[in-house]
Amino acid sequence: MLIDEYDPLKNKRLQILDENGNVNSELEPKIEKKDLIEIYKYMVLSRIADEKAFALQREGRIGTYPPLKGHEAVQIGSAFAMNKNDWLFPVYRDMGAMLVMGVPLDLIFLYWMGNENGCRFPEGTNVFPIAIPVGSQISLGMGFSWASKLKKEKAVTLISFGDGATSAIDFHDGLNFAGVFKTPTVFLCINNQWAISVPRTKQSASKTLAQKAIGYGFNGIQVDGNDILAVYAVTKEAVDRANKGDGPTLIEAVTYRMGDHTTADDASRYRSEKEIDEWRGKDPIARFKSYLGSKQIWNKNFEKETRKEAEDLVDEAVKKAEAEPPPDIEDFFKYTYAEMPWHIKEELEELKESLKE
Amino acid sequence: MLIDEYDPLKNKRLQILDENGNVNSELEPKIEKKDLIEIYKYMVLSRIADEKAFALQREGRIGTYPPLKGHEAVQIGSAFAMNKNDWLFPVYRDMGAMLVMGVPLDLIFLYWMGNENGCRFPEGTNVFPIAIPVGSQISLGMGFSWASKLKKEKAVTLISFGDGATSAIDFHDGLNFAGVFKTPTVFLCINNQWAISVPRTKQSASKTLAQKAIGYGFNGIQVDGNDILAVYAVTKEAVDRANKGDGPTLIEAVTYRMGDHTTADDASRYRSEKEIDEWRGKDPIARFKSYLGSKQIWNKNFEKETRKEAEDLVDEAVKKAEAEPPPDIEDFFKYTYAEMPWHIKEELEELKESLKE
Amino acid sequence: MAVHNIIESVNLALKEEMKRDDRVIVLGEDVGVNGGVFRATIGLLEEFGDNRVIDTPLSENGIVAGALGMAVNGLRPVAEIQFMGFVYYILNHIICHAARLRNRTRGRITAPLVIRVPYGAGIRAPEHHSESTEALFTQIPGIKVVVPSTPKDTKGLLTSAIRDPDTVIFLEPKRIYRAIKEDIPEEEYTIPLGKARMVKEGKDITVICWGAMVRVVETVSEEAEKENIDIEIIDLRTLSPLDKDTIITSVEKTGRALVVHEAPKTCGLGAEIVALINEKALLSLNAPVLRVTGQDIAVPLAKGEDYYIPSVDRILQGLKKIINF
Amino acid sequence: MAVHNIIESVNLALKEEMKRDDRVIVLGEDVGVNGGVFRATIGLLEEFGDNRVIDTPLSENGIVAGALGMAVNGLRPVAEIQFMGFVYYILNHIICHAARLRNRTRGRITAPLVIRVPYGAGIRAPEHHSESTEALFTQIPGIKVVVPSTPKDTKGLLTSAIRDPDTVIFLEPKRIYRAIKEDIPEEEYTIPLGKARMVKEGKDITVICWGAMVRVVETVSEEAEKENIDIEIIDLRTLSPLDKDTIITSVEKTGRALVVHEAPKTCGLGAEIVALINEKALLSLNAPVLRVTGQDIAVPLAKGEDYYIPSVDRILQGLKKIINF
Ligand SMILES: Cc1ncc(C[n+]2csc(CCOP(=O)(O)OP(=O)(O)O)c2C)c(N)n1
Ligand SMILES: Cc1ncc(C[n+]2csc(CCOP(=O)(O)OP(=O)(O)O)c2C)c(N)n1
Ligand SMILES: [Mg+2]
Ligand SMILES: [Mg+2]
Repeated sequence: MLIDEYDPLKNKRLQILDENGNVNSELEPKIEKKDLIEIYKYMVLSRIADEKAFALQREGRIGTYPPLKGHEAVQIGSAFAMNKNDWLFPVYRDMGAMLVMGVPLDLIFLYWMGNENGCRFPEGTNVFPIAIPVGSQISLGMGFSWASKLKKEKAVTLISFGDGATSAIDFHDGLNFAGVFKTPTVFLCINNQWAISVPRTKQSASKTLAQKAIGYGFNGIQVDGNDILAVYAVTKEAVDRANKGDGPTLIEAVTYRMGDHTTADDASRYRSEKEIDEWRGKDPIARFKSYLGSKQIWNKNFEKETRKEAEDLVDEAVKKAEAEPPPDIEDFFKYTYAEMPWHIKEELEELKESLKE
Repeated sequence: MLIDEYDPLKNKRLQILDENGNVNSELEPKIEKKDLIEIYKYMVLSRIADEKAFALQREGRIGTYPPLKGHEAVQIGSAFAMNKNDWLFPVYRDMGAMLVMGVPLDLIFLYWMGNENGCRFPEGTNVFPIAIPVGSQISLGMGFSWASKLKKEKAVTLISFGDGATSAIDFHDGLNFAGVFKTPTVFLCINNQWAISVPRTKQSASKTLAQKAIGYGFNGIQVDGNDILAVYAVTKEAVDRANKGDGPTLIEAVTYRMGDHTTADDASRYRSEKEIDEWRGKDPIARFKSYLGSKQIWNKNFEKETRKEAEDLVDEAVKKAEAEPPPDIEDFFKYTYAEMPWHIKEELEELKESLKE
Repeated sequence: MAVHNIIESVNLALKEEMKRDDRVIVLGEDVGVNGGVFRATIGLLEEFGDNRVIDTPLSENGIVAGALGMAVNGLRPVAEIQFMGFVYYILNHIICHAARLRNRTRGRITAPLVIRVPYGAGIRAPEHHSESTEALFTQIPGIKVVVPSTPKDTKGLLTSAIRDPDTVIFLEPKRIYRAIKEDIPEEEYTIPLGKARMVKEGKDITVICWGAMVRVVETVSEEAEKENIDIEIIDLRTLSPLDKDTIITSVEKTGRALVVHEAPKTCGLGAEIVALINEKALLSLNAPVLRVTGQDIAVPLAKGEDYYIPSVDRILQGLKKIINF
Repeated sequence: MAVHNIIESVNLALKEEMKRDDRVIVLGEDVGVNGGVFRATIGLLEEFGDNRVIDTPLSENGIVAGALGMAVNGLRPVAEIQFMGFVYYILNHIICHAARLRNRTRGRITAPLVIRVPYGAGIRAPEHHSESTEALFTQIPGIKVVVPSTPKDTKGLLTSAIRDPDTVIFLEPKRIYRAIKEDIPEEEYTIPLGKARMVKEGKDITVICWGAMVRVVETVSEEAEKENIDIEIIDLRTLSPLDKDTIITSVEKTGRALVVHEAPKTCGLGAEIVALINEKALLSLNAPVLRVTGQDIAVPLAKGEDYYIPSVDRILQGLKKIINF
């Protein structure tokens, strides 16, 4: 069992596919070819959609947006390891994972364009809406998974969050309650080294974030977050354990935020080009690509087709999102309560009246 | 160094004076005879004052009161290990520690009688007022000690709290910030097995509470909280480390709440007589008494005198507290702001008018 | 029918709803083995087991986040916060999520959740055990705030709260938990949220109050009668959303109004009620609408508590100011 | 004199106070190396070092608890909370401790602490970045709440806040951080807390507002003038405690009043202002005091924001309702 063996206190970090494309074949997860292809497609789609979102923001076509570049392995790898009934409580930067879980890309764009309709995922999509207050999804997701257990449903909740979020009060509550009630939860900490301008080392004096699990009575494991095989394998194991009733796991995926914190940020104010360059060499997509190459799956043509397909999907999604009419004014009012109370009705009327004039 | 050696993950718990009065002479702290006597006096005083408070509550002479019985070693031992400039951020049950730190007993009674004047400690008393929201003193005390560091003052802050408080959000913030900023703080968790009716095991799945420190990047140590020599030795070491700039320590003192949670509680609803009996055999005062016996300090006469002295102090304090006139009405109003704003003045006038009629 | 007090009515409502609907879960500090520090949940653990009556770790933020996650996942949690003074820990999840999930997801995800909180002064408790900070909640769009004042209302309102599709903060006037006994129906019943109770009709002045203040105002009414002042008493029952119609109709009739609450005056719910009356019924007013409330200070400890809680004398004084305006 | 906008004025006040008093410490998320997400603290780290300008872990509860502990220990911390939507995390320490330490210890321990929070909508930000929940704070006895609306006021009010012996919540109208430039004195100066600013005298109606709404009301005033309505504009500056005298004197003169704020209407500060006017100046009123405010809904995302923020049209509509009453 990876999770028992890779003790963060012993400085162990799980890696299966290294920076140079070497595979630890003992640990190599068995993934069917069609899934390997799917995974790669999602990685490429995520990156292209991400670049598009960034570009759209610069053109004033969407609002503030948090780029995911660098997170492709951790997002796609973890989401792929989940089962049909499982739920994702994502962090705002999680577009890739959300896509794998079935959130339509046009809705994601719509949301970042500032339209609440982008947050009404289709029925059957097991994804919680993005929670902006950092870390607040951790305790909420814990409660959600607790309910699965109480209802005796076989469903795991995967909650993702950043290194900064480990300082949040909801991290403490989420993990403490999960430990006590042995909830079927996977806590996925995406340690991308930065919380806006605050480096990981100033977020906590803990040597690893994985070891924080020790204070809550369950296992933590550190994994190379740019190695999609490792992320996939460890998430799968954590999901299986949760499903078997063995309780929660904390996974710390060590990765890097290649872009600015959001489109409103300028990371050059607080970190060096050198650091970014170093991480460029660990690119998760390039690494997986070389793995697919060694499996005779990847070739130039495959790449071209994959990119083309992704670009088309992205263009289509942008078109769809931009074609969406502005929300109906009543929509801002009518979902506050199940039934609209008198005072909100009055306020809506007052607004309508003012717009008439 | 005790704190490095007694690794809670290795199931180590520091004990120097065992249940049968045997001393581990290698670890025995050097305490002067006059201090040994002082310590014993405070232990006895605490217990007698505690019994008195309980009795007064039953007679309706004070309000809800949280008995400290069983906590004498951890309270007196830790407070005795502190230096003149150090500050205590106490938990509500900390009467013993507060007495050692110089809070007059009559003020403590006055406070529990429901008079805010009992919370105005004399100038120079390095004790923060009792914080009722469980755990909130932890992050506050962290901030206080952080300031000591920023001001380059040699002063340590000792913060005490219960096992239940480790679940509080302020525990997380207090310890995380302390780790990051290497504040001169001693976190003293008084694990008395219960948080009202919730047993320690349901508070956290963590095997020990001491090991929670690992997630914050500093040391935690478990100590027998009924062994005053161990509590004293480990607190002293933690205080010294903090003073030297080595940062915070988490001490988990394992003890037992012998009485009800408060005078409003009935512990027989949720715990067994058998459990209480077991702990009766580990009584911290009896144990220290036998130690003093072995040192030729304790004898029957000494006991009689000590008790008499304590009883007199308690009687005097009760008299003084009960002789205190009721607070001036204006006192409830005038400390809200540095200067009383118009609306509070109006409200005070309105009240006075209504009392005239 | 059987005679019960308020705390027993809480217990009865919980028991009935748990029997009726196995999605209903009770959680909080000491709610299980101990039956709650006020015994509101006594007997529930024995009857429903520890999968439905859950003692939690000591964190109000965790309790409410956990309950909210459960609600999102199809359960109907009823969380207990031990005292109003510890309710500030839950504001983040209430404001940021419970109150907004329905809107955020345009109706897809909802938060049918009840949070029970004993509130108010008058029992000589330690600091932070006596607060009435309901206006922190009444200003949050998307949640409801309910306060019963009698055993019968308690059972009916709590039942409605548990069945309500929105998050409900259910504030219990702990000072009168055991002070009033009343015959209440054995069978289940609901009392609609959003509707005030006309406690007593009268013609001279409308007094609007809730919770433990209702009884005090009833005493005031008796006193006032001696001086030929005929009070109409409205017990709001639901503080958010307000029952505008009952308030305005009454004030239009009496032409005078007084609000009585335990919370500090400034920005308390009383202010909203005065503003509402001013907006909807200014021309009916013969005098300013006044407020007799707790003062803008920390609730004093035991020795000062009685200065803080609106007393019969202070309320009478307020009444007379209005009448003699 | 030099021309500065509001965000620069914040920076200037911090810099001056840090120079003047080495007990003044700045802390918060990203306030150091990054100079704050709005650049309010830019240059401070370089000038004062990392013992006085401190990047903290990501926890608002921790930041405020830490700052409060520092204040108790003799420092003068100025904490930054990045957005008003993350301010609910700090309520517990503000309500339970900052607001009460002086009273709890009968004057022995105090909490001279400033918490800066950018607030309000209008910059097309994500959810939780646009809130105006000042009434959560104005209802807490023991703290002060201050909102500037011009660069000059910003510097003077922030300086006063830092020197104030009580805890001050300093809310910054981020929508106009860079919208107004003004000549402001190079030297230090203070503007007293608790005193409103008379923006414009007028005879027909008093409009009470603060923060980013002041500019909108100024535009309304110009529009209204065209229809011969002469508005008196009061910028509150301090929301708690209120400047009763300025408000009441003005309403006694004009006989009409309107409150404009961005927060939701119900239980917003507007309610308290209406209640105050009703209590102190009822007989002067020729019409109800109305409120034009954000609605009782979550602040919409970018596409709906403009429906939420009181617009010139909505304010004019409110004005006319009062004038034509
Ligand atoms: C409670 C809260 N405080 C502050 C913010 C502003 N903020 C947004 S993201 C962020 C940093 C988060 O860092 P991390 O958790 O590491 O996630 P990352 O952005 O690196 O993916 C901050 C401070 C927020 N959204 N919520
Ligand atoms: C935030 C908060 N929640 C609930 C309470 C009610 N309460 C008072 S003491 C207590 C249990 C505390 O247990 P622990 O921390 O172990 O300390 P002990 O009483 O055992 O000394 C509870 C739940 C409180 N005071 N504060
Ligand atoms: Mg990060
Ligand atoms: Mg305990």
